[in-house]
Amino acid sequence: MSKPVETDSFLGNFGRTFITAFQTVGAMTLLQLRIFRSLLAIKNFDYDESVTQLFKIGVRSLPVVIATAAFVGALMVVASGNFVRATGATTLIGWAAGTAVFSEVGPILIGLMFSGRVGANNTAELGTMVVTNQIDALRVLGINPIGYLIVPRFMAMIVMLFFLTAIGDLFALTGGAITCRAVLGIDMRIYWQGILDSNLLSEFIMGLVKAIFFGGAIAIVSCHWGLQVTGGARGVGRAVNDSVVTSAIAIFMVNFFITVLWT
Amino acid sequence: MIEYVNVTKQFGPLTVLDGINLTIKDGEITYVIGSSGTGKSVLVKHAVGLLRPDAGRILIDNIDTTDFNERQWNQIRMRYALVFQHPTLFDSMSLVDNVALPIRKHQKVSKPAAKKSAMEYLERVGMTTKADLMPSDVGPGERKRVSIARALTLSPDCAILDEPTTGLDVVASKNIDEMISELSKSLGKTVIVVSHDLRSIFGVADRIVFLYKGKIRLDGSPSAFRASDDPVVRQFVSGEASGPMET
Amino acid sequence: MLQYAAQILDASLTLNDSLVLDQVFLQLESGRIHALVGAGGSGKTLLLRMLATLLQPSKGELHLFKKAINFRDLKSLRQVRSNIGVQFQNLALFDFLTVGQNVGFPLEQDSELTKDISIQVKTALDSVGLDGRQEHAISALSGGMQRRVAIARAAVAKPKLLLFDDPSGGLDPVTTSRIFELIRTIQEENDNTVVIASHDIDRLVKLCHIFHVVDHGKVIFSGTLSEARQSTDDRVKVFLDV
Amino acid sequence: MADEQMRRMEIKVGALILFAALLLVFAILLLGDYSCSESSYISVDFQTSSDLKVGAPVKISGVTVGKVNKVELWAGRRDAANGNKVVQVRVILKLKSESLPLIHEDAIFRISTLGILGEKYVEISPGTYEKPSATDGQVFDGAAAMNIDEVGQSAGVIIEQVSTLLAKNEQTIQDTIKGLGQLVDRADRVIEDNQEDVRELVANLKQLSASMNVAIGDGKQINETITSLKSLSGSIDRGLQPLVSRLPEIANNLDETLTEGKSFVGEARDALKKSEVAKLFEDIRGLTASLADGKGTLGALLKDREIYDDLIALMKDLKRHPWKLLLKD
Repeated sequence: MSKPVETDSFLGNFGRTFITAFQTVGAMTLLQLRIFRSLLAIKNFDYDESVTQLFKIGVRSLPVVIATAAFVGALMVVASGNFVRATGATTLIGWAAGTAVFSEVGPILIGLMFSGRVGANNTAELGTMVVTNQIDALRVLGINPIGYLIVPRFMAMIVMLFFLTAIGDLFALTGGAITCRAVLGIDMRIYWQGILDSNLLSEFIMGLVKAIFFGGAIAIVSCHWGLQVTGGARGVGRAVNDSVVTSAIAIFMVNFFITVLWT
Repeated sequence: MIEYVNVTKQFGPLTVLDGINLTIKDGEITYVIGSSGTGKSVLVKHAVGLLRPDAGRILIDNIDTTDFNERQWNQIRMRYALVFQHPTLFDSMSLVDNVALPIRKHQKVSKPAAKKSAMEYLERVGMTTKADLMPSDVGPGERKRVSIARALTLSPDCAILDEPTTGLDVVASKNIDEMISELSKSLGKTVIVVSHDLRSIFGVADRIVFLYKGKIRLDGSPSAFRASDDPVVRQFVSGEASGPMET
Repeated sequence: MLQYAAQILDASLTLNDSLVLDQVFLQLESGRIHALVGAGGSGKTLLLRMLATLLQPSKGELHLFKKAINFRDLKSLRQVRSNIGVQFQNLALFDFLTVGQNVGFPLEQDSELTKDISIQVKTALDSVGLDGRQEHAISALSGGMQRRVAIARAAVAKPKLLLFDDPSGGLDPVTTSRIFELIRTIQEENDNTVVIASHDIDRLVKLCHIFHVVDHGKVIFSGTLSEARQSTDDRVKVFLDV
Repeated sequence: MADEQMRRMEIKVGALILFAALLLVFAILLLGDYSCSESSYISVDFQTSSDLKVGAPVKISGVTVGKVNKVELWAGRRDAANGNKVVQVRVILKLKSESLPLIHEDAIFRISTLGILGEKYVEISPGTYEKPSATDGQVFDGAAAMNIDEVGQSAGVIIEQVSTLLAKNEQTIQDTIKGLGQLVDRADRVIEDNQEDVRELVANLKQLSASMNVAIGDGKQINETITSLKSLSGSIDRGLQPLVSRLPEIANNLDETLTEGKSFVGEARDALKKSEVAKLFEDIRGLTASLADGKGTLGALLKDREIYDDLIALMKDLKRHPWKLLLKD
């Protein structure tokens, strides 16, 4: 065990930050590899745990996703409303709201909401299990904690964020439609027709692909921070904090790369 | 058979195990005793690969485990079941589901069958009436009983019990002691117990290993233990507050 | 006339639809060491938590220091609590504070005691054999040491009522003896009322004055050891091993 | 307890996933516009795709009937299947089958811009109704796009063409201009040669004005004269009208003339030789004579400044553009 070098200088802190970041990224990659290896061994699949996670992660998140999505859609319509009013191009409102909701704002905000609710919860839960030796208890029972605890969460987060984004898209557009009528006074049919005429299939699918990657990123990040908790209640709190922050960064990075690579 | 060869373990500046040489024979009931914080739990955690020695090696059934990976250890753990000092039940599932979990995972049985089997194990520790409660609803002694039942579901060759009677009332302690005897005498299993409970030690143990300051101070039968003229051992046996023992 | 530091009068408690305490009568004579024995899960911990005013009986009354406790009057509740020291079964030490800060914590909460905290903490840690470990983190201590820290924290403010929930759990015989000795010393110095819930009958018998046997949410016996020997109830004899 | 709870969780999870999956399929069908009606394909060859994207709408008179299925870059390759014609960009349109009969053989395909954001789409002018309809797989030629930079571009092309044309035919044009100069010279000379006649005309006019003074007392007669003079000037105007209305035609002819250059000049010379000018002066003389006959009215005629001006302008115009007379018939 090597002792940490005592450097309180600016450069020392700077370097430490980088080393910590590298270490985190490396640990997450290793975790990902272990998850994939466990995924291959199908006997690790635990039905009960998977259903429980799907329920906790998916069904319980539905209300918050719907609420977020509806307001996102409304916001997009209001934001493009000024432009539309200035130019009178009312048919563009459907296009503007649809593109924004499908490809960028929808997946990102739903992903952030999801990370705040599910990712944080997951980190806290795993962290508590670590602190109270429950992970070790699984190991001494000959049960692979990755296969039993992490894989169901990983799968459930990907599957559920995917489907929740699809549902969220619908509610976002509905929220937009209501706002369109109520705030801008534009007939909803113009709005819906605008969406249908704008050929948004590619954007829609891109959003869903993003959701898959966001789900994976949130799962890896939240499980990583959960599993490496040390030092009791405070450690759990710190891990949750790190988990949410890292998830947000991961979401924006993944989003950027997918958007760039898509076109 | 578990062999410790010159095992050393440090936590930071603190040397917990200092060159331990120990062979635990099959079929015996071995008690590992010593004052709190001398590394008894650390010692048994090495036997199932939860901790790896900083130096020295551990041989299980004459196989060197130094380079074992997690999957190989899982095979060992199926035969060497460890029950933790602090009961570590999964708090998201009921007591019976806790016990049924390893049955479901390791035996190809249906869920109801696993549950039924789990109830049998719970009966052995007298917990059938509270089977559907959650771990947080019951006391620590009861949790301990359930976690012992859970470990036994693996039908291990060797049970490693870390302070099984701590926090248990007199009646429950006696039940556990009887269970330990039964495991060894009638089922021929190896049992390793970490304990302070002098009552059970002299009633049950075949062999006593006294750990003091990271080293084995005494290794022998209960009678040899009782007859020892080592002042530290004598103080431990008598349980007197004053004496040379450092805690 | 007997002085009672605490009385639980005909108290019942229902948790999650199950009756966990059933018409309990428990009277604690002042200045004595009381033992609370019984099977695991019989309700000892619940009784201690009720005495610490952390649990409100669903029915019945709790009297502390000759006053009925009104659980809605938070101000007087706080005042009563400052006279109670508790060592919890799971210790409940604050893992974000050092050993010294943990022990000093009750003192800082009470404006009358804030003088010379460090000296009081030092004395308390000295008495449990942990002097010089003020700056250590809780996680750096062994289980037995942590238990002693918890005991020091419970006793540091010299409360009138001291509650110990399984003070020797997980400790070796020598440490256990030392802790029981420690409790005796604390009690003799301050003449406070002490309640110990434990399974270590051998040591309780040596230390305690009055024994209370709890079984299935009821206090089935209260009295001295000699009274217990005359009891006709088998359960009392089993649990007290007499 | 646990099994019942499990069952309920399974149901809820299943319901959520099923709902989301249905929604997904529905959304993909709707957004992807996979209509149930059958589709036909026709190809249109353009000089440039104008950044037309796959999936862009295809409209007939503004109504969407399909979308762009593929944009293939041929870059001048020859299409063996269609008479070896050179293709730059081939755009394949996916149309609803029922819209195929609306497109006729002379339909015009044009890449246009939709809205201010500049989204490109294909606009089809369906063509003449009587002509046969398009068939599946037919290849059409697309018209040039109608956007601003392209218009600018083609204007540039035209200017370039004109200047090359001018450069090429410089000699011809110079000859034409020279010929025109000669023509004017010649007309001057004709007038000079007939100075006698002109002087006589002027003398007659003087006489006319003198006799007008005599006639001034007789008001009634003057009125009559004015009336008849007005009708006279009207008929003169009418006579000029066809000439004026044919001016564009004349200009066109001039264009032709410019290209034909020399032959025109030749014709002009021939026309002069036919002594049309002499005939003109004969006419004038006749007019003067008849004016002299109705002498009492002439003073009034000359008092009418407007008619006089018109006459002067006419004369001036004729002097400057004598070919107007030449081309009258």
